[in-house]
Amino acid sequence: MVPYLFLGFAGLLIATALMVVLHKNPVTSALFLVLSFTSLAGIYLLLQAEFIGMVQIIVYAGAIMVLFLFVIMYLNLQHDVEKGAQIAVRRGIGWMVGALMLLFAGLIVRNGGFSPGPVQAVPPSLEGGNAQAIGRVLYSRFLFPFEITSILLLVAMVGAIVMIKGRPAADGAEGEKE
Amino acid sequence: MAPIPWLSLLVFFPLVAAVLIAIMPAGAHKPIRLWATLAALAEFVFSIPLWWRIAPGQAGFQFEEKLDWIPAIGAQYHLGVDGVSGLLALLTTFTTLIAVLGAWTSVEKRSREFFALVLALEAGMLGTFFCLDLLLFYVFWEAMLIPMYLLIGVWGGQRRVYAAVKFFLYTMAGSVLMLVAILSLWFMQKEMSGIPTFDLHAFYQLPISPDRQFWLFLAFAFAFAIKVPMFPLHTWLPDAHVEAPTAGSVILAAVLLKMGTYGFLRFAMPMFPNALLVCAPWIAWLSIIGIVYGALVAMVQPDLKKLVAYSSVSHMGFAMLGLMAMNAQGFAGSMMTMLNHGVSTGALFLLVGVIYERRHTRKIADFGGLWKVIPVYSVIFLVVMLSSVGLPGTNGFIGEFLVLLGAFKHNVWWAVVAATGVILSACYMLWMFQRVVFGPVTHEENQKLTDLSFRERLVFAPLLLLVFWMGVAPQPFLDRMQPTLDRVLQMTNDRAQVLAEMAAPQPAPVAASLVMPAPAEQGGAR
Amino acid sequence: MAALMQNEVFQVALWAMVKVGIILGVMLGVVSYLIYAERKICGHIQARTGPNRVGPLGLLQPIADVGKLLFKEEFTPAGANKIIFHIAPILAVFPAIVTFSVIPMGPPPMFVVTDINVGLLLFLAMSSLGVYGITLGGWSSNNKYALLGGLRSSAQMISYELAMGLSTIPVLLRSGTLSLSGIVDSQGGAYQIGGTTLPLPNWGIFHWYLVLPFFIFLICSFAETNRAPFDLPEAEGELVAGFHTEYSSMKWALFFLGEYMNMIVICSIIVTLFLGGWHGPGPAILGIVWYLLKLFALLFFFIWVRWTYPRLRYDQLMGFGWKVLLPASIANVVIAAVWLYWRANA
Amino acid sequence: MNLPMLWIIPALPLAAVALNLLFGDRLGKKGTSFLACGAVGLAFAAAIRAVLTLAARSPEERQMVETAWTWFRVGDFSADVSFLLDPLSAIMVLVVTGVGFLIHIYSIGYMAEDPSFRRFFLYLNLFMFAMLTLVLADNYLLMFVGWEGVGLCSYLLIGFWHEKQSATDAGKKAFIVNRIGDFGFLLGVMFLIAWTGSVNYERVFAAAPHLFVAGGSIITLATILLFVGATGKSAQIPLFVWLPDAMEGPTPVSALIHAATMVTAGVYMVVRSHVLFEMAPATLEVVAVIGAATALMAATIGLVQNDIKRVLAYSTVSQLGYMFFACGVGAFGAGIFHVMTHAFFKALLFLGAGSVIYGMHHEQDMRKMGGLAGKMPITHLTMLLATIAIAGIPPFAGFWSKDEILAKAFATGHYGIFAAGLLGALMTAFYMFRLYVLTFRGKPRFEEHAAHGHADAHGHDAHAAHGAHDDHGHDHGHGGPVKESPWSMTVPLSILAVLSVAGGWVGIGKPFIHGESWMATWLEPVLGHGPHMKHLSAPAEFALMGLSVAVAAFGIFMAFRAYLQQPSIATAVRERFAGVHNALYNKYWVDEFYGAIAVTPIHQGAMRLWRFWDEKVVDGTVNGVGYVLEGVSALLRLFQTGYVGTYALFIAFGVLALFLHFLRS
Amino acid sequence: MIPVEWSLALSAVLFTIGVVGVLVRRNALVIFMSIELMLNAANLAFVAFARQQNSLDGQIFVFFVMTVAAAEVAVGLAIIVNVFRLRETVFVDEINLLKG
Repeated sequence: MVPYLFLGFAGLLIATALMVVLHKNPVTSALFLVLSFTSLAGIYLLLQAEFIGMVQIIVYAGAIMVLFLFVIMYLNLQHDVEKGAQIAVRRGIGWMVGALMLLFAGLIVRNGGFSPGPVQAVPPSLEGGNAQAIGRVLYSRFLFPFEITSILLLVAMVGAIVMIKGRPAADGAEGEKE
Repeated sequence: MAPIPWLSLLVFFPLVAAVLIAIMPAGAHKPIRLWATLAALAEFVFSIPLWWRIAPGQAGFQFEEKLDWIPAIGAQYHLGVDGVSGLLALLTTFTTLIAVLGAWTSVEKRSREFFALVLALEAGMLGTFFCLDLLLFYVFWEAMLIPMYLLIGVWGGQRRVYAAVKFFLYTMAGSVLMLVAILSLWFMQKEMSGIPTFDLHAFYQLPISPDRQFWLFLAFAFAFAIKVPMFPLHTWLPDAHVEAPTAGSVILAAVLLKMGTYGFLRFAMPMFPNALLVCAPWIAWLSIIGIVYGALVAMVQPDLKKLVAYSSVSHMGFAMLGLMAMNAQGFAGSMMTMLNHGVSTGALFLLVGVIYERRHTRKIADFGGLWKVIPVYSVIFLVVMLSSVGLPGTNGFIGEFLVLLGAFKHNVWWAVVAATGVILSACYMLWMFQRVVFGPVTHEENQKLTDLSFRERLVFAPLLLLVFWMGVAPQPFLDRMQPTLDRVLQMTNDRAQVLAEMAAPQPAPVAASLVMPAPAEQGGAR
Repeated sequence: MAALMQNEVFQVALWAMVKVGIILGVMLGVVSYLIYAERKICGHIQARTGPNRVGPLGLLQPIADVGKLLFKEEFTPAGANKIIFHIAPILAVFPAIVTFSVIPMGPPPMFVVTDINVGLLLFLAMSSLGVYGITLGGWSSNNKYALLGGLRSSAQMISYELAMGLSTIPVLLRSGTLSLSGIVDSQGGAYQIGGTTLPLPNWGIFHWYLVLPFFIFLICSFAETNRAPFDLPEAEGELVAGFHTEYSSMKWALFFLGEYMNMIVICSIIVTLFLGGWHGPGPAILGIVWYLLKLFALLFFFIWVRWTYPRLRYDQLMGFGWKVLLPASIANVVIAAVWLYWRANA
Repeated sequence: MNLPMLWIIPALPLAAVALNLLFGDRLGKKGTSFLACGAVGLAFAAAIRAVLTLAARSPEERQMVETAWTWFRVGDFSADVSFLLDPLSAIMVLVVTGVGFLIHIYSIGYMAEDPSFRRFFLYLNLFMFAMLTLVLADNYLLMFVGWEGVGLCSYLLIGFWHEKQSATDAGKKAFIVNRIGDFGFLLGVMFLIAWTGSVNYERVFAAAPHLFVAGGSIITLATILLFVGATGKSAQIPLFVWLPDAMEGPTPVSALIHAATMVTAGVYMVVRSHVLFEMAPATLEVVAVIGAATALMAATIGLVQNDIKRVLAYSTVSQLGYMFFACGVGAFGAGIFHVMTHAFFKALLFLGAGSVIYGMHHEQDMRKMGGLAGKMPITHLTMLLATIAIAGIPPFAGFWSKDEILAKAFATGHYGIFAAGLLGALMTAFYMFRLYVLTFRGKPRFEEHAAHGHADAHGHDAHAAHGAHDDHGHDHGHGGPVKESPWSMTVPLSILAVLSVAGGWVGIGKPFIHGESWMATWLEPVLGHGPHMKHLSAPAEFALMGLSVAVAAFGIFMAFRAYLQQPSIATAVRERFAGVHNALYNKYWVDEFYGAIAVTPIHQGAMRLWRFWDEKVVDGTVNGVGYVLEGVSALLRLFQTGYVGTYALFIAFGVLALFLHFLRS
Repeated sequence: MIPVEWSLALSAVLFTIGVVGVLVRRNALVIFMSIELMLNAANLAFVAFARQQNSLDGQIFVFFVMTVAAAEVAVGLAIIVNVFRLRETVFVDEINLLKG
């Protein structure tokens, strides 16, 4: 059953992802993206990465995409206008590059051109759940990167706030309005 | 081993002071300059023990400090001091103090940043002199550029940005080559011993084949030659000097230029002795051209600072020539010339700064008859000028004489041509002095010039003291530098011999010629 | 057919289907009577009787309402994004139903639809998806009140989600699992301090370091369900009806359904996390009763609060969420962690 | 026995300099002059004491060395600050301190009204210090300190009235020309160091015979270089040009520095190095020829100059030439003897000239003088004595020394040089008496009161025309009558007059007394006998003396005739030989020649170096690199469209390339 | 167990779609979304390998990637909003502020 589920999720994933790229309306794109993220979460579950799957939904679907939607609504974007020769050329190049890339990647995957290192003999202990196992690793071996990431988030937060607030002296009135 | 990391304190104290000054309130000009002066004074006082504590008889490095810095590549935080770097460090702290004191009234805008940068520069310079690890050296070497770049670029004159960028790019161009050479050395060392290290001691032992040396030497020499600056690479100097604020000029002339010669002495020469043998005549002739050329061009400068800048080219040519002579007198002379040039040219720039501050012009033609208006200034100017000319009894003579003597012993023609620089220096200096100080007062504005203030006299007093001290009794200085210089000479010669033998089974003839030719004509061969 | 019945996978699927069907049916019923209860309680709080015409005590009122809504005209505003306008109400209901799949309503396996080891995360994930329905509904209506309502709700829900998520962490620390069943299990038995047993159930709420999270969670629940005093997305005084201004008929009913379902879900979660889940005196089979009792008590509390407190201003709402609840919950996490660590190693 | 304390001799003037520098502004004129003269007087006393101590020793031990400290020591080379007193330096030190002392006293009067009185004495004392260091040094390097030191003081004193362009020009010229000489000197010293390893006289001289081949190229080169130094300092061809210009300085300075002491430093150095020079006969020939040529040339120029100080200056150059050719023919003792006598009479001449100028209120042109004998009797008398002395009339000082030189030249077979010397003596006698006659005899060619108004009105003209005019801004005595100078000036004149008369008697030698002269005996420990020196027979000596006296007398007669009795002769001669006169009057255009071959080309070349090489070639290359980079970046900039899409495309291409790479490997 | 190649192939497809999205679209927001797609493709590969390798490291990396993505989105959207305020457009071919 798992492979079927995988195939199902994969199909959904690809379809929604394509829609993200193809759809002219950014809001719809965003919604399809949410859907594709959710499908991806499903695949994660199938790959026994429950924690990651849930976090995928919480972070991507619940936070990031809401932010996207928020911005799209804030900017009040409608259908994208995509016409003209330039766009056509660009589209041609884009799809060609995509096709080539897919071809190459496919070849690499087929040739087994990847070597991720030795397989660990003992699967990680899942007693107490996937989340606990990840927690153990995260707070021991990866503690330092973890802390760094938290600082990164703080910085990003401050940066985003500062950028959105604008220059206080230049357009204080505008800041007031928002 | 002293438990107190004295050298690190010396290096980082100014940096801390710089940071503290940088966070003082911006408008507080007076407290800022006072604290900056106190910091520079404290640093100088801290550094004075270098004079006593470097055992004069000891040649090697002292007060070494060693900490792992980047263990993965074997880079260390390794400081040490010997006679040569000790004296130059003293010169640095002294000059910084003088420069800070001299800049009290001349820097009006952004004085906080200015003094902070000067102190940061001091830290960089001291680090460069003290470090014994090539990567660390490179870091300090580059770090030093930034404050200087800003000093020129922010507080400079009309074309300050051009000058600052020129200065920066010129120096960068050389030091990048040096970095490549350092890395190359590192790889060689790793290949040879398996231990990755940037340690200078290790590189001193590293056997390098002569043809390889040649390119490495060129890379190092290029970096240092730009800094010295040697003849065809000198054009950044006049621009940088002319545009820099007085304190910047003083430090630039007094210390930064010494980095080049110091680099030759400490790094390029002992590490690549065989290449040195091949290149020494070329470098020597370039230095000689620099001596004469600098003097000639200085003669026709209409701008006081430019004149002094070109005279620097000439003087530093002497320092390089002394090094290339490869004998005790040449080395000592070169080192003395470095110190003298620091004192005399520093003082000259300060003197130019004094009248620039009052008149806001540096054109020689705008002055004249200053003696009548500001006699004390003129007398000091006279003394400093004479020391720059190399009058016996002042400091300038000892250095020039020893260099010429060393050069003479190596190759008579070097000395003959270089000695014409002595004549020319008198020409340009006296002519300039005549036009500025003598004659009737030709410009109305000059009538109202005020003579040196108490602070300014305080600045010049120690400089004059040094001028005479080093001229009349230079032996204490020589005693401190000579063991180190002898060691470098010895090491260079030994290494040259060993490496040449390694390259070729039969003793190479070049190695023999490095040993100073004794008077070949003893007993009258000619 | 028999072979199919033998298939383990099929069995699991079948059982799940059955459970889902039951839950869906029960939920719809509960929701309609919850609405009835709301109106009734509201009436009594406001010293009136509430619905009392349809059926005895007005008990058939919900059925009548449904009938009315079914036959009302579908209205789609001009310039609305039609697809999204249609999808939005569905999105509002869907997360609540999904969450129900992990709530242990009684002793397993009968009263637990499924027990996954990241159940709590699933709840959080779904509640974060709950934003979409409201936001999109507001946006696609092509109405500025609706849009403002949608934006408000998305900002509000995201803000309060943080505090809510953080306030569950002490619970996790205590139970050591993300599985909701596991959490409930950890609250069974009697309350013990040291060696002595107290005459108290071992519910989360009775542990001192879970008191503050409980209240934070409770407050966040109001915000998450857009109920008073945090009902700014649909504040009728300012935004007509907020995000569902343009909705009518069954689509409107779906929003309504979603809101009340959410309420039930979140109350269930509170019960599960803090109030001992289905644990209570008597045999295990009575668990479902205890669970429902606790749930209804909480629902009553929700309604009670709604009709008691006035609405906050938006800046007060945000300030309270970010400046009070969030720091408080973080502080509590630290305190609880230190306390638990100290106790475990003492 | 107490140590002689040689170092105190130069230290005293130096101390005076320091005190003057520190407290001079509080001392006032009286205090300053007392300090300055006192220091020099004490130095003179100390010198006498030291010399007496030296004289008390037996001739072989007449050498005192005192090392103050080690100046510097590098490798195998070291130089000490140490002093040497031997008979040679004893003469010099006595002359320097003695004449110096007199001139200091003279200056009190002469400079009395100058606003920079204090500075003058400061420089003068500094000069005394440097000169004494030069004389007393016991090695070449310390000598070089004094050598350059006196050059510096000369520079400062020539340019003493620094607001006058010509004065500072002259000072600069003096310093730079001297530097050219120093260049030679320094290289010569280096030769000595490189071969003997030392600068100490004793050690160099002791080692020289072993290390050099007599007459070899090295020793010849070294001595020639040393001699180049001497030509610079002592104003010989080709570096004599600075000395006449040096007359821009105050007259006491001309007397002290440019007549009595400093300019003789070259002679002293050559004599001091006689061991080396004797090993290089070729050099000696050069020295002799240059000396003789200078003597002649300067004398010819001196014939036609009108400025009283210039005449004296050329006479000095000429007399220095005598000293050098004395050395060149090997008569080092005679050279030093002439240094001494010349110091007396030339100092006297300059001081007398100064007195005249002072009395004439800063008029230096002899054509505007005349008939001063009665107005300035003491000056007149002393000047007359000095003029006779320089002309070489026995028994005055100049006769003995000059005659000895000529005799030695003749004796060693340098007949050409002897002839030149004789001709020079003739001209010396002529132009000196021309000076005397024009100044003191005949009718006054000035109007006592109107002259000064005239001088005032045309002060600037004169200034511009002559360039050598003692016009230094202070206006003492303008418009007053011509009168005798104050005692502070006449007393030194008188003392020097006595010396000019009697100073030469110490050198009375062979034909008159038995054995060597006192002078020769005294110098013997230093100079030795000079084994190659042939002595003439007494009759030959007397004949030569007669010849030179006759020549001198003829010159004197001519002068009186042409300038006192029949002035038309002078005019006629001048018109008859206008070309020659012109050449002489313009000093053979040597200055112009140097300007054309050295000064201008160097200056213009330097300008070209700067403007073309430095700014165009070197900086052009540097900036060129910048421009090339700019061009390349302008090309590369096309890739930076600013559109994110383009960048993304590039990245995608990069990824494709990476993929290809993976596929291939 | 799902073969790792399946996941990788899926990841490749997803990534390619992201690339195409970046190259083809001119709406900065959609481009941003496409970037998210690519990040997720990478995440998928990580998780797949983690599963294959019996290791949790891959999942940890995914965790970090998500954090970075969150930070990136916050800042990136802020930038887009600012640019929109300035230029009234979110179309990348109308914005060339980066041109030197």
